Amino acid sequence: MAKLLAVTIVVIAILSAIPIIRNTWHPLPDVSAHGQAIDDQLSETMWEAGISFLASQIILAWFIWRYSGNRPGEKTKTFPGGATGLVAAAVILVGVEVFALGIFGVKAWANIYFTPPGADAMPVQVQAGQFAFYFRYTGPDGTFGAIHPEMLSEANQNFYGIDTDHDSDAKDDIVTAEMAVPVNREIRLLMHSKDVSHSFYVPALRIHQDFVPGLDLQIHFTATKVGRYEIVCSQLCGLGHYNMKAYLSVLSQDDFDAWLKKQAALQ
Amino acid sequence: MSEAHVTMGAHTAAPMEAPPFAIPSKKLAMWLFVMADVMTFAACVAAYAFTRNATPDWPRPFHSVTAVAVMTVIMLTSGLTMLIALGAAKAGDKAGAFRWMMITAVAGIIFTLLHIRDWMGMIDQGVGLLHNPWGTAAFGASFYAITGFSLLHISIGTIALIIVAIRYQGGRYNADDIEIVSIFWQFVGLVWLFIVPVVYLMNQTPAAR
Amino acid sequence: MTTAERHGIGKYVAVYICLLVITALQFVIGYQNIQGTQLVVRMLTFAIIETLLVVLFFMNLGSEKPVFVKFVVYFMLFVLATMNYIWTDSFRLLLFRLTKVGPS
Amino acid sequence: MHDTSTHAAAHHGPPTSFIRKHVFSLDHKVIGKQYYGLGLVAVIIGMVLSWVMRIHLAWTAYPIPGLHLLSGTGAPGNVMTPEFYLQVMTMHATFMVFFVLTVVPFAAFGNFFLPIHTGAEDMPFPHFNMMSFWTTFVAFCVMLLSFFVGDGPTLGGWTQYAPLSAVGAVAGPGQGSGVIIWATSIAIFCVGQLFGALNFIPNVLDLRCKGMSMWRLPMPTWAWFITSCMGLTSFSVLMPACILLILDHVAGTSFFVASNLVINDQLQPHSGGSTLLWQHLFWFFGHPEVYIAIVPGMGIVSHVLITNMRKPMLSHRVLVYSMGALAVLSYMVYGHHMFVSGMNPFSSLVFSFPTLLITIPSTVIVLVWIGSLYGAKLRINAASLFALGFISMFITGGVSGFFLAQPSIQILLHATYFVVAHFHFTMAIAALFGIFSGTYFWFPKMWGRMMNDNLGKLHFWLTFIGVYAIFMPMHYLGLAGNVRRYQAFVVDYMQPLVGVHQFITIAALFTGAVQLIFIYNFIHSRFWGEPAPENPWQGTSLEWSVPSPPPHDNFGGKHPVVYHDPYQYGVQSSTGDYLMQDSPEQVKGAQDEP
Repeated sequence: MAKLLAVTIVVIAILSAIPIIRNTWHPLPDVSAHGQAIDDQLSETMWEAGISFLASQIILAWFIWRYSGNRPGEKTKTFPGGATGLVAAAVILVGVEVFALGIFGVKAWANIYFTPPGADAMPVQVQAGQFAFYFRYTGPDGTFGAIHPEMLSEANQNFYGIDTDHDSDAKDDIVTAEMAVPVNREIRLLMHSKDVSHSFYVPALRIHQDFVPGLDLQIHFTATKVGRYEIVCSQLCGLGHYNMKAYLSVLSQDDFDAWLKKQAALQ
Repeated sequence: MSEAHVTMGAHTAAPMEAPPFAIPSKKLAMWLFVMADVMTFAACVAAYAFTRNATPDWPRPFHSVTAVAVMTVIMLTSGLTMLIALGAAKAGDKAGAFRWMMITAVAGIIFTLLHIRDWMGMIDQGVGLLHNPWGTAAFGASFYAITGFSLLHISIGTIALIIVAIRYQGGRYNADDIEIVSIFWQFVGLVWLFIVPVVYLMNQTPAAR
Repeated sequence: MTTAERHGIGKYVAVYICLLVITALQFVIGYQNIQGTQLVVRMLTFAIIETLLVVLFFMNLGSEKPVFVKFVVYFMLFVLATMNYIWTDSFRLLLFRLTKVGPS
Repeated sequence: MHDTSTHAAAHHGPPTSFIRKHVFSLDHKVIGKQYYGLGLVAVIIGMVLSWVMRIHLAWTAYPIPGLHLLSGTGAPGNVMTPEFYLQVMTMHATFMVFFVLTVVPFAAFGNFFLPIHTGAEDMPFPHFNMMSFWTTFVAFCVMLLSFFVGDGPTLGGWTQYAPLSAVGAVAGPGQGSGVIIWATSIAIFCVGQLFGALNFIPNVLDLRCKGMSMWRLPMPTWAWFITSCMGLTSFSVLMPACILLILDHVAGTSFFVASNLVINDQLQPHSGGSTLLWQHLFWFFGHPEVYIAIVPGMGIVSHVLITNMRKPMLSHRVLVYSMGALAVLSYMVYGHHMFVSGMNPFSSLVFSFPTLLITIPSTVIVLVWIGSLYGAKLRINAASLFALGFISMFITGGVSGFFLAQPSIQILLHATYFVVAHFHFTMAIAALFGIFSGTYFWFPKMWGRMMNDNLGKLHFWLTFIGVYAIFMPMHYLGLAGNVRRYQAFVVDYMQPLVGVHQFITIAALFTGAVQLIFIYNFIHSRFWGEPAPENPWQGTSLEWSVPSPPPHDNFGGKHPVVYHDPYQYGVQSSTGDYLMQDSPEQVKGAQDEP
């Protein structure tokens, strides 16, 4: 029965690895300027984790195969080198491995979080609420109107709580339910939530950031490929959580201008 | 079992290993409880300090802290009387130990009453969990949460003191039990010594220059 | 009060007086016009000195076995230290607070 | 004088009345069995809830017969509403994490075996011990109550992130009374576990019998000791956090709720708090809790493996130090749950490195286990199979930790099924395998009868293959970006993944059904099993030196004396290839680790 267990463990390990090696299920193709570093990090980690996984399972299986059962005449033996060798191996091999991963990973992280957006980055605001995203563009004046939470009302279609009657900054603001950005243009995304915690997860753009109620967080990114992608919420926000999504269209500059004009007309 | 029996045969058994900390289980358990309680208070104070640090217009409304000063002196003194009671109990002076414990308990009761009076004063000034005359609502909430938690400990400590004193008088408890209740009492006193600067003095209106 | 009872009380009285003095100092600092970090540092410094006095003498930790003292002190210091990650986000709340006026 | 004061506390006479014997018992063994029973009930509830979830995920519109019994409003026509899905998910996690993974490996086995392993008559404070169980029981009942009160249990997930949990009924069904009940129950639970820890630690330190030095304690006892130290300081942080949450909820304070929130078009009156504070306080408890679930399993598995390998571990001490290192690190890494939560991005890096560091003690533990298998004479029985399964699961769960320790990779994988796979493999399934291993191993001692080993082996095979079939594909789902806590996959790129979900559901139903074998085996063996001998597995530690089940004061009035390290296997003694800890014999090959 021990041999059967050994075989089972090896078979399971190999079966588990096949979809990874064949890349059957994979992250959506990257369309961002910063995403390559993350993907490299992921594949490096996948190699190291995969090798550790297969090696440990196979050695485990091998020892189960070899050293099970009461084998009369054979005495129990100790692993050559004892625990010291294994501890040293763990500390040196695994320690170096994971620290290398950690240190290289800093680069991918720093790319996104420790670099300021360029001065010419286009500001877009996103507001998360139960259970929809709303986006806001500044319009021609380049400024956002002030937010008045007491005026915010879904019923009155005032999704952002802006005062278009009195606030000149707010008059030309464009509020949309879909996000569109021009391709190859840096976007400065201003994120806030109107109610509970949400998350802004765009797998294709390699962006994942929670909304913190009461906080005005910023991230920045550049989309490099025209297309239509999905923004989903990954932070449990209530019963409609699964249905909280929006589309992000990456358009050429001309298409984007046309789109924005059309949205402005709808306001 | 004699030591000779233990070493029977060729093999020498390790002798009875003394408990590494060499303190009785009950006292150890009280220390462990105090450690857990430190974390509980630490979480409360962290919540308060986190909120306070993140609030730019945090009020500093306390003008007079005379009552708090009196309460602090009472608390410190009760710690000392508790130690006198403990000393007496260890020296076998049962009557003295009982008397001093009762004095400590009375100090605890006076402290509790003063604390409640302080709360009543705050409530009179309009400080509630949600409103206060000075600004951010978090002020009242964290004030009542922390002092309330401390007050709960002090009243439980006072009751424990009285119970232990009476049972000690009746012979059911001994000096060790007094020492255990003493550790708890000193701990709640210590908590108060943190609450005074953190909750009261740091919210004190500075004297005008 | 018997002599046995009096024995050893002297040390406690000395600690008691120290505690009173330190607390009095804290009250004085409370009246000074000190703001922010300075206030926190001063108040906590005195509070920590008081903690040492109370824990070592009033709670008699000082007379326990050194290994127990180490267990309690190191354990508590470590766990309390790990709680302090929280501060980075407290400042974040100040920096990124959502104001009524949207950022431009 | 000192001697009597430490030992006298544990002495009390055998109970006479039924209530004292079986209900409000002071005997640690009865309390251990009570905890085990509680865990068994909770695991059945948790498993049924997971079935309901899985069926719904795979066939969203398919009615589940009898579902309306669980909730009056949540399942019209026996089809789950979105809110009811989340409520079921929350309760599945809550029951499993608190009332199974904390209760069984730590409280149940710990209560039963820790005093016997140390050679004590009972816990130092039997009354506290009894209260520990009954407090936990009350917490369990309160949690169950939430199914029947108001509009059902909370839907906020076991992490219960504010402000969703703190603003009240306006945030959705179950967020009114459901959250209050949840937080109350967990606060009570924390008190119960505090009582437990206050018994475990003094027992290990003070009540050891003659000759039982700290290094002669068996592995599980070390694990329970380390776990108690973690529980002591982590549950006591969750308790005030829950109380503050209740205050926010009931009294309207704003510790965890920010200003100017507009929910359902209503401007909320709260001001000034932050969800980040809740997340910090919760995960400060939450990460040690993960180790509270898994470390006792490591101890149990080591114990079972050593006995069945017929040779000592490569190093007892290295294992203990590694478990200690895990405990220390557990306080320093909790931020890896919050990498993209809006926490300071510098903190993410600071948390990332200790998280990666955890790999080292975990690898050491696994390598010592595997290295110890070298040259063993491994016996295959249900207990050892589950122990080997534990190692395999722990490796699988461990390597996915490589990914989740890195903030940059969490940008892709945070809150996806990859995380679900990771924590189920490590803290859930591995811990569950530890529980099964411990049950098959200790059942004879706990209930005095042998379990059916063939049924146990069958149970192992089907479970082992089943759990891999359930949780391995979740890694792939996570890589493809499938977000967790979704009740249906309406997002375009997730729709092709529904087939994988259907596979997982079938595997889950199968694996769940397989557990009936265990339940049958358990009940049948409990009443009609073969009577167990004193030492069925030729073990060496003290629990095998007493009758099965042990008498009221464990050692029948005798005071055991210990002469050896806990695991003297592979020697030649008068009893065979092992030497009991309390055997005064000295034989060739037996040696105390220096």
